[in-house]
Amino acid sequence: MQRIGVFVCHCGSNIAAAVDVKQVAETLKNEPNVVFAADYPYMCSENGQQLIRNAIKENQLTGVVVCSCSPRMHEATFRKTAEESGLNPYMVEIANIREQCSWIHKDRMTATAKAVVLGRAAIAKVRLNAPLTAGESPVVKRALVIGGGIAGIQTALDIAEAGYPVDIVEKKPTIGGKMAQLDKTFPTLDCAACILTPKMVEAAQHENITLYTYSEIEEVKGYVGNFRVKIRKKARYVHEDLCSGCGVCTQKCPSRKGGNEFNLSLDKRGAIYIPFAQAIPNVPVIDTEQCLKFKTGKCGLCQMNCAAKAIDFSQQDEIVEQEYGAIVAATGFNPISLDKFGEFGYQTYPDVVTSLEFERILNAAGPTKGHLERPSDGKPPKTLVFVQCVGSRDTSGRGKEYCSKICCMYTAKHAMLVREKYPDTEVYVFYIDVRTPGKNFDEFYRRAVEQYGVHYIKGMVGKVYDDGAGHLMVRASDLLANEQLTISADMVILAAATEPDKTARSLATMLTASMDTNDFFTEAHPKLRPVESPTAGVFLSGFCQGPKDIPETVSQAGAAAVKVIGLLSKNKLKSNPCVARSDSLVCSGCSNCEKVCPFGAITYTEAEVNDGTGKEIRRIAVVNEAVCHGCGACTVACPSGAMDLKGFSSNQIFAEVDAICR
Amino acid sequence: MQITKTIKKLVSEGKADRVFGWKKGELGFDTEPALFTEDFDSVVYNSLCGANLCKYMINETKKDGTVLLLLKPCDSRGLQLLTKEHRVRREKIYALGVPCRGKIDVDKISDKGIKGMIDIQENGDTLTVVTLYGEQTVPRQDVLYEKCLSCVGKEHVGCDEVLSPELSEDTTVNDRFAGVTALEEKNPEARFAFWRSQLSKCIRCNACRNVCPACSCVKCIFDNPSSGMDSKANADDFEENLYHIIRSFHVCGRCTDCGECSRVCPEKIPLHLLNRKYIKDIHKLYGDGDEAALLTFTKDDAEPSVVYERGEGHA
Amino acid sequence: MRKLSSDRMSELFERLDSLCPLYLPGEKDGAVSFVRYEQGVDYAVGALNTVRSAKDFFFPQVENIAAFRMTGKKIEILENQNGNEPFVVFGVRACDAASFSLLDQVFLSEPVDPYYRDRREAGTVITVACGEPDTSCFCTAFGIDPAEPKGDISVWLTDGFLYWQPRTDKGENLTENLTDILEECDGGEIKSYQDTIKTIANQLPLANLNLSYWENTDEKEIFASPVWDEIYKGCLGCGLCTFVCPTCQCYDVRDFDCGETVRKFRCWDSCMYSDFTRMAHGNPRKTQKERFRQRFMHKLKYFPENNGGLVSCVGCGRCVRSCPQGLNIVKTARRVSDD
Amino acid sequence: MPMNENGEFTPLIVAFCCNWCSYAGADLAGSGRLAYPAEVKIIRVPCSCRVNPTFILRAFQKGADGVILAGCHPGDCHYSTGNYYTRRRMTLLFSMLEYLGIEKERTRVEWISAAEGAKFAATMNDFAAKIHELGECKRLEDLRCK
Amino acid sequence: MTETLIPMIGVITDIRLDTPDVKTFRVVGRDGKKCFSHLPGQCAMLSVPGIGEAMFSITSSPTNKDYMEFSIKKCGCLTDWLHAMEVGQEILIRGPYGNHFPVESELKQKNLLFIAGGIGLAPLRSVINYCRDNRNDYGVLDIVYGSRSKDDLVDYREILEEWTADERTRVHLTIDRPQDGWDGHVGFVPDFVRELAFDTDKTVLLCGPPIMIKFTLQKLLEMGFAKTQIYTTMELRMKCGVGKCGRCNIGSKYVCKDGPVFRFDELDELPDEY
Repeated sequence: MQRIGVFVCHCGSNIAAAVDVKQVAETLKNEPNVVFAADYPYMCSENGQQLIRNAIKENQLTGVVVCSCSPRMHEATFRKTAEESGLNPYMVEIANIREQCSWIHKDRMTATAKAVVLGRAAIAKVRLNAPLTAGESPVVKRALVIGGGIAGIQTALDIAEAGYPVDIVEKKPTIGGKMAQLDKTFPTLDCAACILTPKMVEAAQHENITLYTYSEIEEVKGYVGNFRVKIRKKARYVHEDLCSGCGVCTQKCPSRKGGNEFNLSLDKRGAIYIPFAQAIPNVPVIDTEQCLKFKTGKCGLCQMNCAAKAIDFSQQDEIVEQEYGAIVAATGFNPISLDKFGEFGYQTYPDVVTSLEFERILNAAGPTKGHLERPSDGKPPKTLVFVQCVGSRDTSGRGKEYCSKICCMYTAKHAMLVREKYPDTEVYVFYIDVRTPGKNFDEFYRRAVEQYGVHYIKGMVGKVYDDGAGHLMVRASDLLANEQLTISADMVILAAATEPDKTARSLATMLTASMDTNDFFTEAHPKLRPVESPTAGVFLSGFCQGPKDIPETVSQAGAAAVKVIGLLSKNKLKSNPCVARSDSLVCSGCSNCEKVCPFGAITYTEAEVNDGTGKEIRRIAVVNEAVCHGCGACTVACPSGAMDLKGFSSNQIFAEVDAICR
Repeated sequence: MQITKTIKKLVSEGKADRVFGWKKGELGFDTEPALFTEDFDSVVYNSLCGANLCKYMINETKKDGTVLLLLKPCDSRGLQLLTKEHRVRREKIYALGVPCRGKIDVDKISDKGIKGMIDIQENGDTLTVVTLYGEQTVPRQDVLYEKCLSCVGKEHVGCDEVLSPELSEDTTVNDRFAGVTALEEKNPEARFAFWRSQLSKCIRCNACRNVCPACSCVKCIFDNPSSGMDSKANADDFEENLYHIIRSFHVCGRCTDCGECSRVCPEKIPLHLLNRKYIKDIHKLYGDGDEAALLTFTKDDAEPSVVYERGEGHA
Repeated sequence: MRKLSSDRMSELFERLDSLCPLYLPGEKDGAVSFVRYEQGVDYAVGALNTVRSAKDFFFPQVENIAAFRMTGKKIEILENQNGNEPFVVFGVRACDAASFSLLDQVFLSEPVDPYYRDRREAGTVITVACGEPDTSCFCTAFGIDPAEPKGDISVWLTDGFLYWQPRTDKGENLTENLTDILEECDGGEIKSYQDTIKTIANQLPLANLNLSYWENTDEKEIFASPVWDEIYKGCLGCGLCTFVCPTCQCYDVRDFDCGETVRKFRCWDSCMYSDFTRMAHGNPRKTQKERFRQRFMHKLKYFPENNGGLVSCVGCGRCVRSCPQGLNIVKTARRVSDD
Repeated sequence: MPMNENGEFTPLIVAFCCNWCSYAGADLAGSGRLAYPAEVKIIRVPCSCRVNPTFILRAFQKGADGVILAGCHPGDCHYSTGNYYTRRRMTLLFSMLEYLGIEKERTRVEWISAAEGAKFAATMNDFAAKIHELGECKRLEDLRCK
Repeated sequence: MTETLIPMIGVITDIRLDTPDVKTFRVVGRDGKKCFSHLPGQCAMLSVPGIGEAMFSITSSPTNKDYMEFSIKKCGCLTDWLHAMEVGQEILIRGPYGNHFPVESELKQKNLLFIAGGIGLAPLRSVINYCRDNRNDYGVLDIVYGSRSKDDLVDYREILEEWTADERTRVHLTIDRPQDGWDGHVGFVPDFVRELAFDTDKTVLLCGPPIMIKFTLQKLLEMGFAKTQIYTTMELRMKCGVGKCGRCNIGSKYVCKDGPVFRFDELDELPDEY
């Protein structure tokens, strides 16, 4: 049986003007279990709090009800007050008689009567309150960044700089990601490699950063502060620690059939290769699909020529287990496959390329050494047609409904670069809208139009075809002129829509992080918590959360790093004690609660229970209190009522309802 | 009998060591669920085997060994649900689907004024009812259970083996949702009167709950004094409403529409009309995917105001 | 004995209802139950038995016992006004009428249950002989004669006439008020009607239920019978059989918080329910087997032991008809005794 | 029927408000002194998805005349997905209540953000007006509580 | 006897903390008098509206004409509530229920051996004090009482100050495990009973947790006691208290009416379902 104290605040005249506070205190004093009731001008003042503290001690109160302003205002204050007198802070309930009573009801009788009812509801609730203690769990002071593109690198660097060890896991043989494949960056036109490679080197050399390249996440267990991750280091067949990066092996390799991924297969590479000159680590990898040694058992030229004895055909995948306090997803993006967009002839005509391919064509380290040559015959193109929104903003179901965000700007960049280097070309850009909301973006676009004379045509390309004489013809509509156009083009460059990397989906499952229908990671709150996933301890960096350009990616990467640093700086995590709790005697183990939990806080275990009819092994739900946020979705999904929410238990809410409806 | 042969074969092959099926009852026309460890010749399967056996598996699979379970098409969906919700150990069951051409509701025969019934013989589409006063014939279709007349389908799901599926017959004559639609078309006062009249007959015997394959909770909230919801008796009309509203809500998205609730009700309350209302709404609002409707969502689901905006007497 | 032409039955009902509230079997939404008589309510003459038994009149499913108000440390008892206004039930069958004497054994033995007693005193029972006992009937196994039902007044409904025989003072008193419409007769007319009933009753498949094993075997021995391990298997653990049974009388006493007051009420309970005997630290009847056994041991063994051999069953056949899984007392009694 | 001193029907309305949006919206209505009837009594829940249909039925049992749930706008849930479940649960439940003949205007779900103090007050005013129109709730009451 | 199911109001006039989880409550009617008279071993139903109702042994002796006492262990909703009560609180009480120890017949002039474990002393205390108050009607009283620890011995003060004062009463205390400040016997009750090697001329009254009863009975039988010499009292899910609600039966016997006091030979005839 509780001993409850009721404290009615005047809030100066804020409450007292509309509510007869003395009467409220007196009426509530007659409620069962109430042993003390008082009113005071400012309950939140030091004197008011002292009044509460004294009353708790003198009356051995086990529960406190404060009738005052909104709990959103002073619940924390009064909980602390109670704690100072040795009462569990969760034995305090607030009756909101200011915002929800005195401020909105003018009639004194009405407001007083309502204040009494609200007080009664709070008393009814506190009668069923139980002391709650916030759980604590230690924090492993190490972070994992999944993805080694600019987002991952930046996040890792920022975390490492703050003094915490951080591991980057990259599935490709090198870090660098998409940005490494870019030629110039908009709107400044500085060289991507020039600004990225120093960061790559920095990441590689940082004492707090460990790189796991050519590696994938195998398994994620645990929860915020205590993730246990298995990383699969795929066999490179080259020992990283022995390899000097001389590159002799790559030259000696007789196989030359492998498409060079870095150049999007616009040229070929050996079976043993370093993705690109500035790759980090600068260690080759063997493509077993192409390698003669693997295919036929004969060859081994590379091994013979390796002075460092780094090549090992018998190397196996290796599983590394590591514990982390926080995980950052930075899995990036890819252009979509254009299989469904036959009208652009991408599959048919070699001179129809994607923007990313074009990026490589323009790049000095690319397949054409930076000379603008068309893939079919290596001749310099004279007429170039850029098509925007290929698959973006597409509601037909073939592409993506969202805007890929970066295409308008890189197309302007490409057009501008072409026109600057090759003034004798004609460049057309077909667009639905040109979107330039960014610093110096619209200026950049206008330069393309005004200074470089790029022909921007509002309209969509209907078909790219061969006129029979070996000329690519582009049929399009000009919506502004309201006419059909046919342009004979030497090259067509398609701004393919972007999509999250395919591996993100399985990763999200492992992380129990939610994804939207486009497979972008969902943020914990779209406005207020954009770099956190709803799963505690999992953070989002870069394109995997939504389309972003480089500066946005870098700023989000930094933001994610700050969140990680904030988490890792704690020695222990205090969890919200108002979390779900499963009654093992009642739980049927049906898994319904697990299915609605947005945080993956519920797992199942086979446990021995005895509900009075004998011992039995049952499958029962277990709530991980460190992961549960206390939303209560599970409590309604549970038909047996085994799942309840501490601090907002069903019986407490019933009691409130009963008190209000009395 | 084909079933007996199959059972004996499966048991001899070690697929199962006991059988859950039906056996003949005390009268010529009743059957009862039973466990057989031997004497498989006394396993009975005929048109009088209306009971759904899948829920017995909750207790049965706690024991050692494998049970051979006879399942009608509608029962197989119940077993699927129990499996999905981890309420049975599926690996301890050999699920043998048996054909179904609808089951006979003995009460419907009585309702025809036939008294002193002592046996029922089935000849194709005609039943011969043997009574103290002589024999009478009844068209089989006339006396099928309500649940069989609006059957979801005769396809077994998730069985290890289905015996002679070609012997199953579609018995559906009514649109499954016709009863729901008819009620929806009434005005709220008429609906209220209908349900108040029906539900006030309830004696809270809990047969509907205890037979329901979706009501498989270890402890029902209505029986749990600490749930704050326990209500054992029909102490008030409200309790009836509460019990049936909440029970239907708890099986919402999980109900397999096997019709057992209505079959077992001694007061003949059409409880399936509650469950089917949810099923109909789910189909209409969320499509008829197999995932439980309350355990998932889409971002553009209908707002609760669709109910509010619906006109009176909507269909 | 008196009689009345069948076409004047509604007149009789009108008269009875004008004397005090009359209840009789009527159909409601496809199920027959005792309903309050009013104009437009048809007597379900063809229905053999109501879904629920007539015990509800004396031992209702729920009844308020008292209410309490708590203020501070004080408790106030608000006595419950349990109405014991006179009422008449028409159409009770011989089996249900016999069940009352079994219930009397429980509720009218010391200490007397005042709620039951009051209702018993207030109610006048008019029984109706069963013209056509049906397959599920086996009242004759308990010495009950469906052709000669007990009660305050017995009624026979033959072709064309209603025959009326008061049996108790209460019955006589009621008949006094009806002499103007009930004409005197000698009762010889019903003899052949009764003979037909007896002939049918003797042919019924369950009527030959033999309980000698139960009478002559020690309770521990029956209790330990291995048959129990098998026959409960189909039992759902619902309370259907207990709630429709005219002789089941287990109850629970509970509180309901109405806000201002707390109401204490009594409601039916079922020994088939898993929580019937649950205590804080365990349950002596752990599985459905024990609960199932308890129900039949009680009816067929414990009750007779405590009540001079009276079996707590009247053969109404409700459990035979309504058990969803086809279990019932006849089946159990026979299988345990290997009959 | 509960009446005020003027003989007007004073209904009882229970409002379940999620802590993060609607309860804050109610606070904002308060600071803006936007009046709504005192018969609306708010119960704070962490998320609208905490509201069990049994709470709603309990309120009606104990004599409430209307029950309203208020939560974050879909997509804005503090717990990201809670109100999506609320939406499905309540849509189906309300449809069932209507099917049982309970006046559908007695139950409502509204999405009210922390910034929508005015919407909170307007919603409560509108809901209360509707309940005034409907009068006392007879169909889901428990006679023992009257 | 109060009317079936309708309780009367009792007032708590004294609360004594016996052990960390056992309190003894003194109850009188509103008029300050004892609510009803009873016999040793009988029970009463105590309840609090909205909280619950349960059967408790009346621990005070019928010879006490002023009030009744109940020693109650905290173990659930109702008992939690009762433990939080203060003096002056009203509760509901009805009774007395059940049979009683045959103090006026079989037990008369006998040497009695009381064996209790933990809260099991509560029902026996009524008999012990009854015998002490009618001292000439009974022979030697041996009381074997054991508990988990010294602090868990109910009525410890009364035992020390009053019971031991009588020379024809011998108290044998034991606790389960050694403890500072305890120089008495250490060990479990069944073994202690065996060690004490009582003559079999005594009539035994045995009460305690089921496991203790089981083993003590075994030892007693080994020592040569007959089942007809041993009484116990049972507690079993009682609700109505008058043998009508149907849940407390063991075979054909109702614990609330035909019990709670049983002789072991009587229990032997009943099905083993308790």
